[in-house]
Amino acid sequence: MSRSGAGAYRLPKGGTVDRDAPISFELNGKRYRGYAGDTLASALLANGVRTIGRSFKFHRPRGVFACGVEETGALVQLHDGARGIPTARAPLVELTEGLRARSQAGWPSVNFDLGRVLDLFSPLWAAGFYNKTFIWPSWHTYEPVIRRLAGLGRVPPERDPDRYETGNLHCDVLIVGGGRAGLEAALEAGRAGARVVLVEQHHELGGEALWAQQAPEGMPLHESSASTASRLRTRLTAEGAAPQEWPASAASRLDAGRTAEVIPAQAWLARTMAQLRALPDVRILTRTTATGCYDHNVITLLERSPPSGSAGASARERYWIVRARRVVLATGAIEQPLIFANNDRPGIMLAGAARQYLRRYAVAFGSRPLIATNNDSAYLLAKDLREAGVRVLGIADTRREISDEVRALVRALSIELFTGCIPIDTRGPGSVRRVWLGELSQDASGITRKHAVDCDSLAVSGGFAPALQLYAQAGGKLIYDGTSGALIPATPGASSPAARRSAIDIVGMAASRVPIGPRISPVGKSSRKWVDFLHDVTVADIELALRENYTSVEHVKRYTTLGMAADQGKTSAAASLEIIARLRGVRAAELGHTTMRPPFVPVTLGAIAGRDVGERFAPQRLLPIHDWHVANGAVMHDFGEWRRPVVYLRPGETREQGMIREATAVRNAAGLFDGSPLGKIEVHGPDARDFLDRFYINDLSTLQPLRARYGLMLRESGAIFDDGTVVMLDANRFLVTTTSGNASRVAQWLEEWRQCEWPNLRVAIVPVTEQWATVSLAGPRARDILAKLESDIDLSGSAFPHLSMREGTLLGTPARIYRVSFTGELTYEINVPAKRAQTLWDALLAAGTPLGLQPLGLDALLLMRLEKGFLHVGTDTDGTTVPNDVGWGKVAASKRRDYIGKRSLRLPENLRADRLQLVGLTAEQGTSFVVGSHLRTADSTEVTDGWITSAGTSVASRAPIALAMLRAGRERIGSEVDLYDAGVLQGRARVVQPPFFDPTGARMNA
Amino acid sequence: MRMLGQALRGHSGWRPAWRDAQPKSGYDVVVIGGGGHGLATAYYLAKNHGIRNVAVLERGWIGGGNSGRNTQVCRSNYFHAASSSFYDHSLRLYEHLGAELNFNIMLSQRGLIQLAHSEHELEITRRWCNAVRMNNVDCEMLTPAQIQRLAAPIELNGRFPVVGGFMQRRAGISRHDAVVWGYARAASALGVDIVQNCEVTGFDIADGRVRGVRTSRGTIAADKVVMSVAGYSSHLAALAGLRLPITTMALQAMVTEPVKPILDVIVISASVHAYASQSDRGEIVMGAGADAYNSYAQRGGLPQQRATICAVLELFPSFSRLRLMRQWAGRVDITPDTSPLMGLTPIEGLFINCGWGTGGYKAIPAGGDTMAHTIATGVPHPLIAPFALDRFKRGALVDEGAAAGVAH
Amino acid sequence: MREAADIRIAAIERRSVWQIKTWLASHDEAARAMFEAQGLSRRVGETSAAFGGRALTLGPQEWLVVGEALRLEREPVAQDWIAVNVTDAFGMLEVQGASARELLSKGCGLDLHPRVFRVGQCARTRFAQLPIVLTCVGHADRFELLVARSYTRYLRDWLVDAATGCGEVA
Amino acid sequence: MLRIACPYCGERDEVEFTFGGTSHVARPSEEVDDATWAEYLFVRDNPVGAHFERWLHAYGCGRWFNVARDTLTHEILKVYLMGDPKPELSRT
Ligand SMILES: Cc1cc2nc3c(=O)[nH]c(=O)nc-3n(C[C@H](O)[C@H](O)[C@H](O)COP(=O)(O)OP(=O)(O)OC[C@H]3O[C@@H](n4cnc5c(N)ncnc54)[C@H](O)[C@@H]3O)c2cc1C
Ligand SMILES: NC(=O)c1ccc[n+]([C@@H]2O[C@H](COP(=O)([O-])OP(=O)(O)OC[C@H]3O[C@@H](n4cnc5c(N)ncnc54)[C@H](O)[C@@H]3O)[C@@H](O)[C@H]2O)c1
Ligand SMILES: Cc1cc2nc3c(=O)[nH]c(=O)nc-3n(C[C@H](O)[C@H](O)[C@H](O)COP(=O)(O)O)c2cc1C
Ligand SMILES: [Zn+2]
Repeated sequence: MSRSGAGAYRLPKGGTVDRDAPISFELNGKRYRGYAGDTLASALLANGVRTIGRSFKFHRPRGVFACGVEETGALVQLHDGARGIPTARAPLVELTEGLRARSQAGWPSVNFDLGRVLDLFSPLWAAGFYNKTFIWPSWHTYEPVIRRLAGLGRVPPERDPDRYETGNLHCDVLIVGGGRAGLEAALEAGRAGARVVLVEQHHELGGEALWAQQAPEGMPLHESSASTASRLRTRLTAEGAAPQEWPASAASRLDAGRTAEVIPAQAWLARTMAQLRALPDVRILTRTTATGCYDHNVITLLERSPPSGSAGASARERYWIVRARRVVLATGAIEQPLIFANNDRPGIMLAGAARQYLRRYAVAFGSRPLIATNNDSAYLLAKDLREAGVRVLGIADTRREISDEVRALVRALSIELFTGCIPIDTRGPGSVRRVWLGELSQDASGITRKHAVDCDSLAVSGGFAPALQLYAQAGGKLIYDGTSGALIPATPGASSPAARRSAIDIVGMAASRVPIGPRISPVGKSSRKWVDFLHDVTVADIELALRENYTSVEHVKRYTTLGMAADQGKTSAAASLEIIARLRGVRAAELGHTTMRPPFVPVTLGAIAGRDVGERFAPQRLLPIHDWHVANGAVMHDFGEWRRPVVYLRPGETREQGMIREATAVRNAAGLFDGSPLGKIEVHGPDARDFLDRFYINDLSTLQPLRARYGLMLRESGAIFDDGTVVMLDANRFLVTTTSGNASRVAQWLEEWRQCEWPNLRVAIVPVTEQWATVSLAGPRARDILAKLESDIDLSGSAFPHLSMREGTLLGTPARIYRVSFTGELTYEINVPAKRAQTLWDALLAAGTPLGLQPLGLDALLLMRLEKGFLHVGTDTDGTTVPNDVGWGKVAASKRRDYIGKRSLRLPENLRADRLQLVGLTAEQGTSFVVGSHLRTADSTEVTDGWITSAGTSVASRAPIALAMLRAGRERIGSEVDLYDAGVLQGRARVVQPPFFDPTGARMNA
Repeated sequence: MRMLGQALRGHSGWRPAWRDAQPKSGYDVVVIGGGGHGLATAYYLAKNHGIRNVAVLERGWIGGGNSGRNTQVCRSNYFHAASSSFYDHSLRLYEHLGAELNFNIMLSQRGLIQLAHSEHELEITRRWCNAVRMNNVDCEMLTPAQIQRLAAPIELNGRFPVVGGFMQRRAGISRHDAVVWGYARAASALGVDIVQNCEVTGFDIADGRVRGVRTSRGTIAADKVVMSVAGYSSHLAALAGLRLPITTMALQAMVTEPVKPILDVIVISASVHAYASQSDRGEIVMGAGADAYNSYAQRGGLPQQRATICAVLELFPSFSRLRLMRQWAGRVDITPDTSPLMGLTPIEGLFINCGWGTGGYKAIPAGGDTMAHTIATGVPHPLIAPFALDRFKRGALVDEGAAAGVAH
Repeated sequence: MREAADIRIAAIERRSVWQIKTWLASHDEAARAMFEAQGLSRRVGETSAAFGGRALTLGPQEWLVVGEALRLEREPVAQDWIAVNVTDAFGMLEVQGASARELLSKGCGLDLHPRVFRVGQCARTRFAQLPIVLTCVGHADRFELLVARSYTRYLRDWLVDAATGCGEVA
Repeated sequence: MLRIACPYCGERDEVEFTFGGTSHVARPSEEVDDATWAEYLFVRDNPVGAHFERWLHAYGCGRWFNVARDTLTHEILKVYLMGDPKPELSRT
């Protein structure tokens, strides 16, 4: 064994690492060397680093256990600072220059772990421990200490500097798994002309074939299911997923391959890749894991970018959403451990993993290894170790019956074989130093003899569990199979509901069963036999759960947390079923299994969100003259998706001062308000009037051309939905306005009724909110200012009165001008095509500034509408307010014909006299009304009698004013109510009838 | 110290937490549904009313419904007085439940912050907070700076800036499974039969009175039957000839891999549409909306998963590098006003306790207590009178969403 | 993944857009006559030449006509359909280049494979969370995006950002 | 994620659609009693299995249409136009 270069356990030759490209990296501040092509795990193993992390509950030392996503021991915190990654699995971390990793869960350090004392007390920390203890005086007293011990990695403190993306894919066939089975399926489907996407979670294709080479001839490794290729082919063709004919020769290739020519894996891979590349519609994604299988064949993928180190990569990770007509699972199988006392020590590793480290990375996982298995696969490890010059201390096989081929192989290797033997205990300290092997009794329920083997490492193979998580996610039923000791499809093939619904095929190793012998040591302390390594769940925990009647597998899971760690039971589910079944004396197949759910492997949240973070979390809408507002001191706030000016600040002004200045300008001269988000809908057609009349509480049958009617629209429940005006242009054309927030909701509401309820009405609904910019010119000088602009519209009060509308031209462009008012002042609400908004705005300012015109923000606008007591739907009303609550009861009741919501107004609750009603409040100078304060009347027996919905200080009178919803409010006009905020009586208010300003409306009617 | 003794004896002395009973031919009261509500109802029937000849029939395993898959938020800061009174009764029962049941339900009253992202929302939030205060339940407004102190990883200046919020300090989380098991254990000890793998498939009803239930394990007679089957309420009610105003939907939740403590409070945002807390094991538990359509699949879809995660990252951008570990869903029973349906039905002797939708975990103790009272006396407990089935006919909805903008 | 290639994202100005709607059910005889007379396609997702512009069939009763300085008011407006000028309601962006389909597929779930979404096809869809109308207008991977005016800047910024990694952006 | 075949636009992602609840609900006249009106307002079908419901292709053609969908498996059993009668479903 080479003692130089990148690690003492690195073999002098072999593997696919690049020995000419050494890489240095750190674990816990200590420097090590590896090679390009290494993973963090392989490089650490090469350097003989055994203890890498600490276990979750008992803080036991843990090392590399696997060579893939099922890793349970080698979990590290990667990188520092903002680029930190918690709980990285070392076998999946591609080694890069300068990589820094830290052990996790060690507190304060891996080698001296304070949490380790927990292990000494582990009998105390049995499953359900928390439920039985820490009850006095209360859990909260103990919680902070317990919490500190929990968790593995750390969340980086800063914002993530990396970029992520999401993408969409469509294909005829999605193949999950780039092993031999997957590549051959891709070739088949691609040759048939199908659009194919193949994904492989590792950075290299080939799966097991990449490193396993061919099995020695005549040695059947797996009992494979029937002709996967022909099944796949038939299905693809039948469902039209394969548009072209399948070449006749392809029919048997996949199956034939099993026995046909034996060529080296690398050569086979190169040939296959060349063939795949020649196909036009085959897309191959490496470093890409299929993580979720959702309804209707939608599959999610997580793609990792190569760890280039260069900042050029556009995204660290990418989350793909694939819509596939068929899915082929060529996901292989996950090797399972053996269960015996102290089976969790560093130095104990899955045999397949040990073999991968050997063949791919040229790393020996130990120098004096022992092998324990219950199936044929581990013998290949023995062979490879021997060929690499490592002395194998022996192979323990839990089976008694072992095939002649295997026996011949062992003989050829001259390795000692212990048949019918299982490891029963190990000793450290720390990493494994000694293994006791026990000879199993005939029925494997006890041992007849035991002996110790001093070794420095132990490879275990407890069988193979097909990786069918995605199949189960799609609704496929799995059942425990006694022969292979794993979960397999309950109804194999096309007849299963999942296969039918989701069109899933399972091929290759994922579809096969590897027969196994016993895997659980019948002796040894059950509290030291780990089942779920990541969550520290032992056989004793399962025993306890069952004893306490937590017998369903779901209860066992929740009581012990088995299978709930980040690996989601990839190496514990199968064995735990066998253990539960044995303890309960039932067949494991009767137990069912816990639900497998997405994701298959943990997925970075940032990747799932992709670019929909920060400013792109939600779209933003800009006003037609947004830039002008920003350039002119506007304070912009969000109102729904819109960015709108609340006030235009002058230097040194506060928001309040600006608001008062603007409102004063409007009351004295004029203001210019950008109301473009106001909802605008055209309703055309011979039945337009009839149609609209079904939505408003107001009678539209009497509406005259060019007149505007204010109206309220209800939900079918009777609650106020929206308010606005309806204008009749002519018998076939109506214009509807809505509140800004409801513009698209109202349009959609009208469409829903048109399409679903009244399809025979001849109406067309055209939302035009965005077509027209809306600029409100309000104030006593409004007419004078507008008159300065070139127009064909007569602005005189008699020709163009309040609540009417005119179409014409203004500054040479089409304009629709309304006389409606939200401030209580004479107002022209001018609509021009949006691209003309700036021209109009500039012209009005130029004309009006000399007369005192100022831009007007929402703050001042809303204050002035408060003075007028105008209803603001959504502020004064909520989802329970009906017309009578806000003074529209008579109108609503007097309309003869049916309209949406009408019937609900007669439900008893809506007729009660003690409902909340909209009133005004005034108070002494100095009182400040706070929106959201509650009211209590003197004689009240209620918890609350209402609340303030809008409040401010009148510009006109400087007095505090408010609108409120008050129980039986209209009856209480003239009385006083108490105000409460933060649970404290704040003062009193007088109940009044709004408005607070210009009660006759003379100003707006001017 | 029982724990220590048991530890030394290899935990061999622990007894079954509850008896797995064989169903008898008849009971005084049959409770359908072995979720939190059903088990608590049985417990309080036995404990408060001396009615011990009670069976809880569960089609699968107890706690396998929503009670065993929810995000554990317990609070009583409801807008409507009827609601906050009821839920505060529940929270008070929770506060002593661990001791009462001698089972640690891990109630952690770490506080819950409800965020406001605009001035308008802040006003609504204040109205809501004050409504809670008026009802003598704790609740206080917070400034952004206070929020940052309580929840360090929160981003105040995101796309949806945090302009304030309120907090109920007594709100918290507790361990859902423990609540179910604790009630089961205590009820069983008082003589209640807990029958798992027993699905109710029909009712015996004569002259407008319930006489018993038919089950996958035979017919069981009872003059009083209560349905507390959450998402299956419409289905079961139909077997009794009733149509309920309930829609069953898949409500989703998800967890990240466990990390060291980073978030000590529960944070909810209605307009960003997500909430998050950190469990004692370290996972960030995230919840949000339901998939938009009727579903009994007990499985969540993709759009809601993405929406929730985007929302959580909007609130906590530094969680970007955490990883999602598991995503699941429950069948929730949503009423038109998102308030529960509790009490009598038009069929004599048949009671309902459902409509808990997205928020009935916190209600388990009070739901059990008041239903037990209602069943024992035949008169709806005053706290649940507002939640009667006939409120819809009267138009007397108790709609948190409509009034406070946030349901749940 | 494809080699980096040029992507051009540009605003298109001075185009006029008209909305046509009818209340006739598309299977009506009258509707058929109307479609034929005006050159409108009734297949949702198709475009046709009409009113001197390109008519996009968005729904069974709905079209957008895109062209230069269209004046549909001048057309004799039949009884059963109406036309409304919505030129200012939209922003229009053009995405062009070899990576155009790859870029666009980041924003929406449409199948943009050249065999599936061909020249002359259009679709209203959800793109970058927004409702947009996407038209494939040229053989050389040229697409037009119509979006509500207020979202135009958001969409443009979105596209530019999404083009990171798609090659040279113009 | 559901993939719904809009009768006008073809198969699209769930996020393009808005769910509209049970279909074929008749709107009563305003003459009916409170109980009937409340039933119309608040009570909808909620079956385990086939549900006849309406969907809006909000981000597409803007049309409402009907879908028969299995609420347990989410399988879409049938898509049909607004106004079409409730179809017979032949279950396999
Ligand atoms: C993801 C998610 C998050 C949630 N988060 C919260 C939260 O943070 N806070 C909160 O307060 N609430 C939350 N909830 C809601 C809460 O979980 C439920 O309201 C509550 O658990 C309901 O309890 P239950 O006993 O009524 O129903 P369940 O616990 O669902 O119990 C009903 C039982 O009835 C059984 N059953 C059904 N049909 C039959 C039959 N025919 N015969 C026999 N048995 C039958 C079922 O198997 C089930 O076990 C959440 C729910 C979900 C799904
Ligand atoms: N004709 C034959 O003889 C034949 C045919 C098929 C397989 N085999 C043999 O069977 C063995 C197994 O082959 P196989 O291809 O079934 O399995 P494999 O283990 O070789 O390949 C499975 C691949 O799927 C990947 N994978 C698993 N889950 C994934 C996910 N969710 N997302 C992305 N990638 C995922 C794994 O990383 C792995 O590379 C090999 O030895 C192979 O040679 C032989
Ligand atoms: C508060 C909470 C925390 C959870 N934490 C975990 C966890 O750490 N690991 C895990 O696998 N599942 C966790 N789950 C999810 C459960 O495993 C399970 O998915 C959920 O209870 C629904 O049950 P089901 O998936 O068996 O249907 C958690 C669930 C809840 C409610
Ligand atoms: Zn459509």
